[in-house]
Amino acid sequence: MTDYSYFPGCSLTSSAAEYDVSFRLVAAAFGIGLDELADWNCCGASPAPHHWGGELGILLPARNLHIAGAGHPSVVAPCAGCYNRLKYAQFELERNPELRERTGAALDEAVRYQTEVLNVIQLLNREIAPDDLSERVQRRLSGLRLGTYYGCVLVRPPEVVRYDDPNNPVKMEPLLNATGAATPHFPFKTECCGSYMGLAKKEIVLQASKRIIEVALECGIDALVTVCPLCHQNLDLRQSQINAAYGTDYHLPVLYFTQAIGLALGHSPAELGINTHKNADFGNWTLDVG
Amino acid sequence: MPKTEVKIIGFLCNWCSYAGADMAGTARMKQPASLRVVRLPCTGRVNPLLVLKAFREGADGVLVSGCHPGDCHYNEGNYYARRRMEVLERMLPALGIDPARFHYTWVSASEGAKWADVVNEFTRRVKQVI
Amino acid sequence: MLGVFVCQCGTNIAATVSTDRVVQAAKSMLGVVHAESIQYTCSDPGQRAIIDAIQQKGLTRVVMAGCSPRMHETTFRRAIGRAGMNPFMLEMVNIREQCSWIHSDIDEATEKAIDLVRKGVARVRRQKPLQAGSSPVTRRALVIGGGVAGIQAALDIADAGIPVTLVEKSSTIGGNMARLDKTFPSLDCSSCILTPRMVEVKQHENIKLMVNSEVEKVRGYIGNFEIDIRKKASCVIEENCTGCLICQEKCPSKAPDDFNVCAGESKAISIPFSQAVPLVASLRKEYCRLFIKGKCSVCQKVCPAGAIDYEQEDIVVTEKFGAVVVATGFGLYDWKQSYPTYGMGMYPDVINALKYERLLSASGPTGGRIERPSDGKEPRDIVFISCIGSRDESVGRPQCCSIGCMYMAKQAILTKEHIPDSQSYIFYIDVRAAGKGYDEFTRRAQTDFGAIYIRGRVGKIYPRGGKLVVMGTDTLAGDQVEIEADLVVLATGLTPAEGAGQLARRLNISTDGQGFMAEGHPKLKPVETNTGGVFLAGACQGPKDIPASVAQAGAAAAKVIGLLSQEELETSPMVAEVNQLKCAGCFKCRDVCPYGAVEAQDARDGQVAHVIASLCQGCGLCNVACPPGVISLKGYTDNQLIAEVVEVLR
Amino acid sequence: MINLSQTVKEGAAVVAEIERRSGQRITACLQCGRCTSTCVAAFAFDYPPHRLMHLLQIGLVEEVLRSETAQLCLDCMTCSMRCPMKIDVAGVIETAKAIADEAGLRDTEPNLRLFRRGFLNNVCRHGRLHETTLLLWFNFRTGKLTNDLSLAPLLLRKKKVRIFPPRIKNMRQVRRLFQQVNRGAGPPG
Ligand SMILES: Cc1cc2nc3c(=O)[nH]c(=O)nc-3n(C[C@H](O)[C@H](O)[C@H](O)COP(=O)(O)OP(=O)(O)OC[C@H]3O[C@@H](n4cnc5c(N)ncnc54)[C@H](O)[C@@H]3O)c2cc1C
Ligand SMILES: Cc1cc2nc3c(=O)[nH]c(=O)nc-3n(C[C@H](O)[C@H](O)[C@H](O)COP(=O)(O)OP(=O)(O)OC[C@H]3O[C@@H](n4cnc5c(N)ncnc54)[C@H](O)[C@@H]3O)c2cc1C
Ligand code: SF4
Ligand code: SF4
Ligand code: SF4
Ligand code: SF4
Ligand code: SF4
Ligand code: SF4
Ligand code: SF4
Ligand code: SF4
Repeated sequence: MTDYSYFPGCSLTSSAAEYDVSFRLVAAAFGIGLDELADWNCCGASPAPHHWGGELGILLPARNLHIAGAGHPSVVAPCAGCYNRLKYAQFELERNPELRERTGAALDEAVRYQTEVLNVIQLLNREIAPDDLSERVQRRLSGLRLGTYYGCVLVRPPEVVRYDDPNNPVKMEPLLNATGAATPHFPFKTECCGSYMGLAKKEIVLQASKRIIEVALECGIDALVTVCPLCHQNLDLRQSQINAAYGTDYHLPVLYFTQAIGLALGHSPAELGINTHKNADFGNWTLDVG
Repeated sequence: MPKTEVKIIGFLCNWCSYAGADMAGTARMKQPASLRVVRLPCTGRVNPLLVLKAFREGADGVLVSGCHPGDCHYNEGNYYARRRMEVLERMLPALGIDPARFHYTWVSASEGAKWADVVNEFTRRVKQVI
Repeated sequence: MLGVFVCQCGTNIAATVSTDRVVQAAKSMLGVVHAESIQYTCSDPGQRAIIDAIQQKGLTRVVMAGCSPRMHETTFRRAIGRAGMNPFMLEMVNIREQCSWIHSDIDEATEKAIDLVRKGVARVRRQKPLQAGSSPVTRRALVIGGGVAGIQAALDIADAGIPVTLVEKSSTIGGNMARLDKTFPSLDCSSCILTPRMVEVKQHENIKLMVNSEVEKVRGYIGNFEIDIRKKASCVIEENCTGCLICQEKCPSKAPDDFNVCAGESKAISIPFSQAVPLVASLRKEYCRLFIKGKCSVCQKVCPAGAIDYEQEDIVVTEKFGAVVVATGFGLYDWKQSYPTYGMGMYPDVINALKYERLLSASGPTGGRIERPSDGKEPRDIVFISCIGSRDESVGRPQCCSIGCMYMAKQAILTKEHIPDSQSYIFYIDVRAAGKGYDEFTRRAQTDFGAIYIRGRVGKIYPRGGKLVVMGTDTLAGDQVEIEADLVVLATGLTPAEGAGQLARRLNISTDGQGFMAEGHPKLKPVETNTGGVFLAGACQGPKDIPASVAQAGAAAAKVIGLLSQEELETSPMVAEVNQLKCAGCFKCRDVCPYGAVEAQDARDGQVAHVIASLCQGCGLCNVACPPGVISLKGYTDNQLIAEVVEVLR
Repeated sequence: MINLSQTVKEGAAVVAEIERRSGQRITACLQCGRCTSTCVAAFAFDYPPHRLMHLLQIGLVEEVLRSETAQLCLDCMTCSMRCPMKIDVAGVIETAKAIADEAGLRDTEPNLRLFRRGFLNNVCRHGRLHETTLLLWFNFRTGKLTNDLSLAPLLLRKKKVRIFPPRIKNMRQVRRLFQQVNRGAGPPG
């Protein structure tokens, strides 16, 4: 049993609560201990690095890193955005002593920033061998064609996150394949979904996300798999807005990575919070265990 | 009062690095006036004692540069050089010479830009430790 | 009696280095009896000035401060030779490439120039007169690679009466040109102009053609190379085979069709195309059932000429040559790994231009009907994308492919001729068409053949309903654009041929940043290499079209003919020399010498080292290895190097 | 007509500043347009990324600093990943935006600024984001009261929105982080 510090971030405690639930279920199944960081704060998401000079985009996650520094050797941040912010803070603190100084001043002690930051794919790949998962599958996802959608912030900028191939990431695939699901070629793996423009400049999100769904359907994909709550919101929740704007009739399910694995482990869609999604109809594919 | 702040001796092989330095010149890539180049047929001709001699005579830095491993004009001359220079580098502290003042690298005849970078960067480093 | 000449090189040097101050400083250096500054020293009056000074002042050593010795050392050696001096009593000091051109502060640059001159003076004072040696020349040339460049070089040399061996790696000569349909800028049919030349090679009394062969080992030096060539077993007795193709027809084992860029399938025993030279079958063991499973022998049974010999073994022949021409050509950049946004090869209808060339060709796998690979349908909308793996630093390939713009225009023209109601779109960054008649040609693709040129680079390709959506930008319209294409053709960049780096190392020649063979000087020695006696022709030296390849091949041939018309060659006197009286006989020098130039000689008490001057290449490895320091490289003695170091740091 | 001999000179200082801060060479851009080809948001920009790069090349900095592009760019870095000259285009745009902010050029895309400010103020108040109050506040301020309300019933039904804001314990520390940024004059806009 390995223990990790856990940084859920704002989304996983509200709009993406099902991501938190499914992650905890999968972690428990494989004896992965998760200690939620005490008194964590918002990582600043997309607005912080783009406003007031952008430094809050470093300082806010730095506080979380600092808290994590007192806990386990590694901290996991399932939200791709949070992951990116933590990695960014680490990167900047590492190379900028003056920034380190200032951050420390605000925190009343020298900032601890060296805790290893993991995303959820990284953590599960580390703790779960595909063969192992394959053996424990209760509901084989054979026949299900999953489109792995990584988004942009998980792999970019490469020199900061240093994770997977920034143009063609492939790290979700082995575990998904171990569940029996197919992961067909999907050329829009890292195309941006429109990010945080949903409220203020909706047309960007609608057009960007529409294309992702359109191409997924063209590739014969039954459901998209993501690790980012914002992507999920844009692709799932806003699918109805896309349909309204473009006259389309899309109903493509979008799963969190942990939900897909949870399904294979035999959890019901309701247990995993899939019923809270706007699009949860898997067509011909059956969710029955057996 | 001399104008150049530091003096660096460069031992360059004729085929790759000397040609690369020429190419940087042909492309007018500005470099600090710190370097004095000694041309040799091959870095394999660089005797470690010659490097030490340069330090003893007051060189602030010594730069040895030849063809990339595997591209030596004489097949394997730079492999010998590499071994000799690595040993030399390890010995420098014992001789009271900051190893940062010594640099061994490879620049090919086509790498004019890299050459300019090497000179700029090494000069900066030497200035820092001197 | 030392003279120092400081060149101004017009303003190239004089603008940044005060040549007057350098002359002033030189006058006070030990041994200097004459110093002057000259405007253009390499010009006729410049050289005269040096000769006059030598003769009037009785100079015995000369320092020439100017351009790089790599530029004009030979020029000035000759000049002082003409004045009656030993040509090696010259030291060139580089105050241009490595001084005036890289500095802007006059004081700094002048100070450095003076240091360098002082260094040169110290060095040439310790220089001894050297005598260039000579060695006999083998009148026979080797041409490596049988593409159009190698063919041209071989024919030109052979026509001059010099025996040539042409070594080709594959089973036929012709190279990439044999794969082309029609060729820009005149739209000649490629095989119509190439095939007769291939046949000529086969028939030429002075040419020995070796296919399925590669250079394995190279020894020796200019005028006297000794080269091992491995001829790989093809299991076919070349003299017997009549090229009837029965074996290929009957062979049950499929094999990739490299000649057609894998469009269509070939057999384990095959002749790549019907005009192949030699027209002889070759068996590829890695695909043959007999060699994989131990059962078949069909070809042996059906061959009417009894040409099949499964026991055939590789043979290695060793031959002597006086000169070598490298003409190994090019390969195509493999775009699949580095352009994931173009589908990584997942879409069969995204192809490279060479494959398209085969689809256009009447002798190609489709008989000249353009069929897209996925479903064999004739495409209507065809998108060409330029600069794939060229001009792209993000994949480490900054170089321009130099032919893509031209062949895309050609292919657009040919496409229109094949399919009149088709529409070609060409995404370009710049249309590079600098040759004679070239720009007119690309414009004809637009005016007469309706190709639409879109200035911009494509971002992404993805499938939509059996078509390919090409997402790009039209930078002139300033907006994103999208095309639904039936077929996408990529103008992929040129790489050196597979194995070129290895061959270069064997021949001891350099390669450039992209791995192409490096020429001696980009302007003045475009066909020479850094190794005497080895010349370059065609696309092995850099991306090139056919006219340029042929021109370079002719130039390389002229160089070879010039070289091999000499009976004897001068060799560099900068070789190692042993002071045998002090030699301890440890033979550390022999151990390090890459050329086997050190031999043991009997002396009074035991053996001592001796350098065979004709083998020594002057690398100086032995000089450093010798414990008592008694073997030294002439022209680069310890004394000279130490003096340089000491003087420059004064 | 653009008077290039003027713009190039006058824009030089700001362009140099953008180059210095972003660590990118604007001059290296060969105007291939690949950045624009890959950008999911360019259709909503006033200047697509390649044109923005060119505006900088000819010194038209005012246009760049006041551009919608600088505000709307998602910083997704797709363009940076694909640029054949390895230019971090997103970094250039980001830098231009920061300089515009510092210069007080705040008229472009006011809604977006409002959203970002609202988001950060929301975090400053609670330590974590409270989406409900952010949405309500934003819609109130922009006067588009029904924006995204169509999504609300589902979110409520699925218990995905919290009615009451979260609040962390050590708010003092979070405020101090905000103060770090507000050194001196206080946060702009
Ligand atoms: C799609 C496309 C279209 C083109 N269209 C035109 C056109 O219309 N007009 C035009 O002028 N040019 C055109 N070109 C360019 C033309 O193909 C080249 O200029 C020409 O082929 C170069 O000839 P080469 O002899 O230097 O090299 P190659 O044709 O590549 O020949 C090299 C030969 O050397 C052999 N070889 C390689 N390595 C070794 C080795 N180690 N030992 C022995 N042999 C070796 C190879 O097998 C090959 O036979 C086109 C190129 C492409 C890719
Ligand atoms: C502005 C400019 C800049 C250039 N810069 C570069 C550069 O940076 N790099 C580069 O590689 N190239 C450069 N070039 C190109 C370069 O000048 C040419 O490639 C080169 O000079 C061509 O050499 P040539 O011997 O063929 O012709 P030329 O230099 O023109 O020599 C021809 C000679 O023949 C003589 N002649 C003419 N007619 C007769 C006759 N009937 N009988 C006897 N003699 C005759 C002429 O008087 C002349 O001396 C440049 C050209 C120009 C115009
Ligand atoms: S000798 Fe060299 S430096 Fe002098 S004029 Fe000639 S090219 Fe220029
Ligand atoms: S090997 Fe025999 S069967 Fe094959 S082509 Fe030659 S002669 Fe014909
Ligand atoms: S032995 Fe059989 S498989 Fe092999 S080449 Fe001959 S016919 Fe083909
Ligand atoms: S020749 Fe044309 S296609 Fe090829 S790299 Fe140059 S510009 Fe691009
Ligand atoms: S290394 Fe020196 S001492 Fe030893 S054999 Fe060679 S020349 Fe003689
Ligand atoms: S210099 Fe010495 S080591 Fe080099 S080739 Fe000559 S004899 Fe051999
Ligand atoms: S970073 Fe900005 S400009 Fe670049 S692709 Fe993304 S949205 Fe477009
Ligand atoms: S992709 Fe790069 S080079 Fe091309 S236009 Fe954009 S910034 Fe310029």
